[in-house]
Amino acid sequence: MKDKNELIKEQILYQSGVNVRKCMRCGKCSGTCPGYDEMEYHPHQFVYLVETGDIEPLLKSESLYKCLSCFACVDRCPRGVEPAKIIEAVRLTVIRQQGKNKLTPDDIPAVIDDDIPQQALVSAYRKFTR
Amino acid sequence: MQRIGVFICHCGSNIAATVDTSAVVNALSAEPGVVCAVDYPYMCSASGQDMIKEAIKEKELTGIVICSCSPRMHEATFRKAAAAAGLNPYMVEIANIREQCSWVHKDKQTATEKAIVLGRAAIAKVSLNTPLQPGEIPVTKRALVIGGGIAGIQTALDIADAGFEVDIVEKKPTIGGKMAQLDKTFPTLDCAACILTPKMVEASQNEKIRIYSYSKVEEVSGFVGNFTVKIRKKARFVDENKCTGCGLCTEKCPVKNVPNEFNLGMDSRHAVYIPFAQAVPKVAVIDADYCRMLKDGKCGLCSKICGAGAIKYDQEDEIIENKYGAIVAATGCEPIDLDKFDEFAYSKSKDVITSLQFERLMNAAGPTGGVLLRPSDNKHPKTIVFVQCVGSRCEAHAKKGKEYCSKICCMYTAKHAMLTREKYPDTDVYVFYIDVRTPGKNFDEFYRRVAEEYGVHYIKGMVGKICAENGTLKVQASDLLADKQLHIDADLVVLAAAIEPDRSTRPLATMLTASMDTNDFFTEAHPKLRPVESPTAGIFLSGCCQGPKDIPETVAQAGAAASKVIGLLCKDRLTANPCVAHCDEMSCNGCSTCENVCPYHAVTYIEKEFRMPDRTTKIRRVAQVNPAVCQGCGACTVACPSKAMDLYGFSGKQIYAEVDAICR
Amino acid sequence: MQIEEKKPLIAAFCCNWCSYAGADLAGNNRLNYPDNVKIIRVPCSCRVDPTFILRAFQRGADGVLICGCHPGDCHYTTGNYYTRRRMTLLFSMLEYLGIEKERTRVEWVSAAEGAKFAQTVNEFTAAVSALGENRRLEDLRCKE
Amino acid sequence: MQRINRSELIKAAAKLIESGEADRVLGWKKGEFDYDVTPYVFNSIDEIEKDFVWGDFCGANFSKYLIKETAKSDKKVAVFLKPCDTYSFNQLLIEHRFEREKVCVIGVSCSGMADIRKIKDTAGEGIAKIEEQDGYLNVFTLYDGIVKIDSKDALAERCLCCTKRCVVYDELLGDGENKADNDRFAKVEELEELTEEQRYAFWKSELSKCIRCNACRDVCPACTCEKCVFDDPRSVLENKAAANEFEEKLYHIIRAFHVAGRCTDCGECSRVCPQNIPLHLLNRKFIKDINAFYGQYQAGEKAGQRAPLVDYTTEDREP
Repeated sequence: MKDKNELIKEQILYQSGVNVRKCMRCGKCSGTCPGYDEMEYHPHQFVYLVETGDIEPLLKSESLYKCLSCFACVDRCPRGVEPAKIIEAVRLTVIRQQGKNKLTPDDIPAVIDDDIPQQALVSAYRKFTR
Repeated sequence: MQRIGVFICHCGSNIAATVDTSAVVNALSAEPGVVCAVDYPYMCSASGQDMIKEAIKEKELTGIVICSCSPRMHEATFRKAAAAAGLNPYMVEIANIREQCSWVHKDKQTATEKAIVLGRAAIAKVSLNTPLQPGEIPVTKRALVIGGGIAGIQTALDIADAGFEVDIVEKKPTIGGKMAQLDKTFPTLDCAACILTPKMVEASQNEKIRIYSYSKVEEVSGFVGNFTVKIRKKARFVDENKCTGCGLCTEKCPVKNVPNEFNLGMDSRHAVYIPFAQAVPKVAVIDADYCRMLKDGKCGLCSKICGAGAIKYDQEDEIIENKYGAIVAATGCEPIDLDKFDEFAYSKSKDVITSLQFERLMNAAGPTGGVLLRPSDNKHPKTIVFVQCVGSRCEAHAKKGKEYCSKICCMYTAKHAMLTREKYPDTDVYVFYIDVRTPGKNFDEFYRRVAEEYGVHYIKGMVGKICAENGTLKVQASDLLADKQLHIDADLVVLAAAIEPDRSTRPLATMLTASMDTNDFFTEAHPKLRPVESPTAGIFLSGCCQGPKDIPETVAQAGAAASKVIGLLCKDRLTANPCVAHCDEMSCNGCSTCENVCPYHAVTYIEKEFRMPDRTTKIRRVAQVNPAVCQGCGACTVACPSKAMDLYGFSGKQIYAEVDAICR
Repeated sequence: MQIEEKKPLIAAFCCNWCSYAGADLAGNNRLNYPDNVKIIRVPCSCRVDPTFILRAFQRGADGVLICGCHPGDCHYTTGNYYTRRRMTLLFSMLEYLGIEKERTRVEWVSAAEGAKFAQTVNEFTAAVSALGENRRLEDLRCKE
Repeated sequence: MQRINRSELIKAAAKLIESGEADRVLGWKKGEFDYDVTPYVFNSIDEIEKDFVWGDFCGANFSKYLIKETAKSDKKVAVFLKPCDTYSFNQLLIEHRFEREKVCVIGVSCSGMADIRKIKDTAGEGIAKIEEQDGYLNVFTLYDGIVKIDSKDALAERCLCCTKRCVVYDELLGDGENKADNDRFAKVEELEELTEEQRYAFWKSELSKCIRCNACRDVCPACTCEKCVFDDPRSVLENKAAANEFEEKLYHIIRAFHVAGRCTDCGECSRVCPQNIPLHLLNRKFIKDINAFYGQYQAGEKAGQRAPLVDYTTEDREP
């Protein structure tokens, strides 16, 4: 039997499609991250902790919601690891565990106002509907 | 009809204890074609060999089979013995009844049965053997070195030292290569020019060495020992024999704004120029893209002031054809293009430079006369950030850099950091690294000194982003050990760009028919045991064209390549392994399948006229194997659909005969 | 007719540089393996023509083993890469025709792997023995 | 019913002859029966107008004939190639079997060829005449009168899954593309699903029908060896007639292996086999394996491409 942590790891890897073992621990993702100072866990730590399977602290961390999904780390990672996708998958795991707050297309008109950037909508839709 | 002798060795008790040798004698003497079968305690001993020699003469044997130890052990011994008795040495076959029979089986009866079968297989094979004569190829005693950097110069010097003539082809107007652009060399910090330029002069003055500068290889044909090479000597519009290198023309030329490639575009030169003070040959060259006389026919100033009358506006490219016995590729490397690394602002700010540019900035003959001034405003940089692994160690799919480690960056960055702190102790120097790799003699000691004694900040982490703002470079980076994101206001950023093979390497490899890896480095014949030879016979590798290397390693490899070349050139003739492929022209389709699988490019195609059975003639495309180049792997024999290709020593018929004997 | 169980006959093609040397090393180390395996030396595994294999089966071999240098270590740099493709396709075809795939095998054995050679032969012999005699590819005229 | 008319083909050929570009045309000639069409070299426009045929029985692939035909004269020869034929043509060019400059290729769009065996299965023997009409074949038989067959039901196996297009031509008649959506590997997969014993039994019964007439080899555009190993006394493999099961197997395995990676899946082998052995299933097995193991590969698709068996990657799968 796999323990819960391993199942979560597997799910995160599956959802993100990321191979965390490709990481060579250069830290360029965290070097590039514009939201770094807001985060308790940083992009490279997400990758590392998912690799080691130490996912519990990530699930509890606020950092999940601080990631801007700007994909700068994805763009610059020399090893093609795509840390943002890992963060997104971890976030999704939490959201799934909470159960309810999935977004449906019907919900969108209600939340739209002129100040919401298009990108945020697209990104929210991506985050909440998988 | 073959007359075959079979000789069964006891190898003391090594064979005889498990194999009933007299039973083997009895069984094998009944085989067709066998005229004598004997056993003896030690066939490889002098008396054993004498026995074989006598039997060959007395019984007029046409082939012999030795049932003994592995052919890897004594095949050569028995071939020599056969040759001494007047039998072609390739009429010898060995049945391995020791390593592959008596030593691995315990039951005497079954081991004896197997020994008999192995003997039969060898007899079946030897019956189909044909006498083979090793071919001989004359060797042209001159070598060609392509590339005149430190690798090429050292190789040429070593070859010349052994008394052989050697030509260097260099595409630039001067030899010297990348090393000429360096300031100091790690880990001893001697100045690059001080150790390189004497070698350049030595090369130019050596009677055995001919330098073709501003030239390139245009065409290569032939094979080991017998290459014919066409060299294009580009027009430099200056008579090399007349020019004294006084440099007057380079001062008077009115076209002054040509980016100076030697200083990586950080200053400018004239349209007529000598690349640098110690250039070899020290001869001016006119840049046809900028010269007013060559472009518009107006000016002619250099011609007027040249006292030697060396300027020749009507000079044309010259094609020179030479013959060589060996070719050394020493085409070197260059830093990669940093276009794809926008995050480091390389194309946006003049103050983000490559390490090679930094070498020039530190060099007394460089654009700033050796004073470290940043390119944008010629001010002293107070904070310098070095970024390692720019474009090295990238994942293939990221398509941004190279997968390999460029090997030299850790050390030259440590050197740069040390030199900076030594000359300008008031500068803050940061080095961002992923790993520091220092596996060379005195390398780690050097690096530790830089970190410990020179107070260079080594930070494990990577720079994520650089923005140029009001003359400062905002560097954003991670410090993995402190778990912090750093924001540094730097004055100068130096990128340790990955190195890649020179762009001329791929077309050259095609001409040489030498194989390359996916990164366009030349492949060596064996990664461990033949590191300076290309799989293509007669082609040798020196320096960074085979993989990233520092100077000591390059020089060592250059010497190794030279010794291989000398080993080849000191022979008057090459003896070729006669067990090579050959083509039956009548069945050859000319389909090029064999050419495609041959790792040595030993197969070429010719158009040949054939007389057909109906008395007409027909021109057909047929394969020809060059026995000097073929190594006898047999890949072509299987690839050939019509089985026109066959292998001497391991012919299809021989192997069928062995299979039949074993499965009988 | 012999009543006792017949040992399977196995023809092994070994490349001169790695696998033949590996087999020699098995001998040097006195590693036992069944005597029904007979080795044919070829310069490179890429010299092994599919017809050699079929011929062996025709003449009554029960299994055919091909040994070469490990991919990347070929003495001729690329020979075994071609072998790998050829044999992959040939074996797949034989299986498609209903020939048991356990009768054919390619194994990469280096000159240092005497033990691997012996082990390969042991395993292969056991696998072929389990199948019994080769009938599907045999030319019955070759048998008494 | 072919979507291109005979007259268009004749026009294209006539143009080449009139302009002197080519001095002869390799095409299909009327045979004894409607379904019995023969390859023929036409030397004049008159000849073409008289005897040239184009219809549902023009299955013959002319690529292979070009090897000998181009050698006969320095003048160009014009040839009609259907989409599937162009692949063989390219493959032969890759293998340097003739010079491209000596051929004018007229690419002909094809709507699929009829399989006379399928027609005979329905209409029986004694076929006197076959006429095409509105998507149907009217088969005039000696014993059963006129039998009407839907053209689709008569389509040859190879045409049912043809997705080929004219990959090489100097002039193209029609769009030169076919887009059938049947899976050509369905039968191969079906066989793969069977047990070893069943597969063995299948091939034993099929291959034992072989009479070693060599028709499959002689028609195969990939089998163009100057001297075939099965005819070459030096090759050890030489045998004229298979004496037993093994030799039938050997012949067909080796033949399939020799053309592996070069076979364009033109299906001529099965078309000409007098014993109706589904020989294309051997070739398709290799093609399927090559696609699965080494990436999608269509022999003859591009000039200059390297066949999978003379290529490798360091990461190839193990046997």
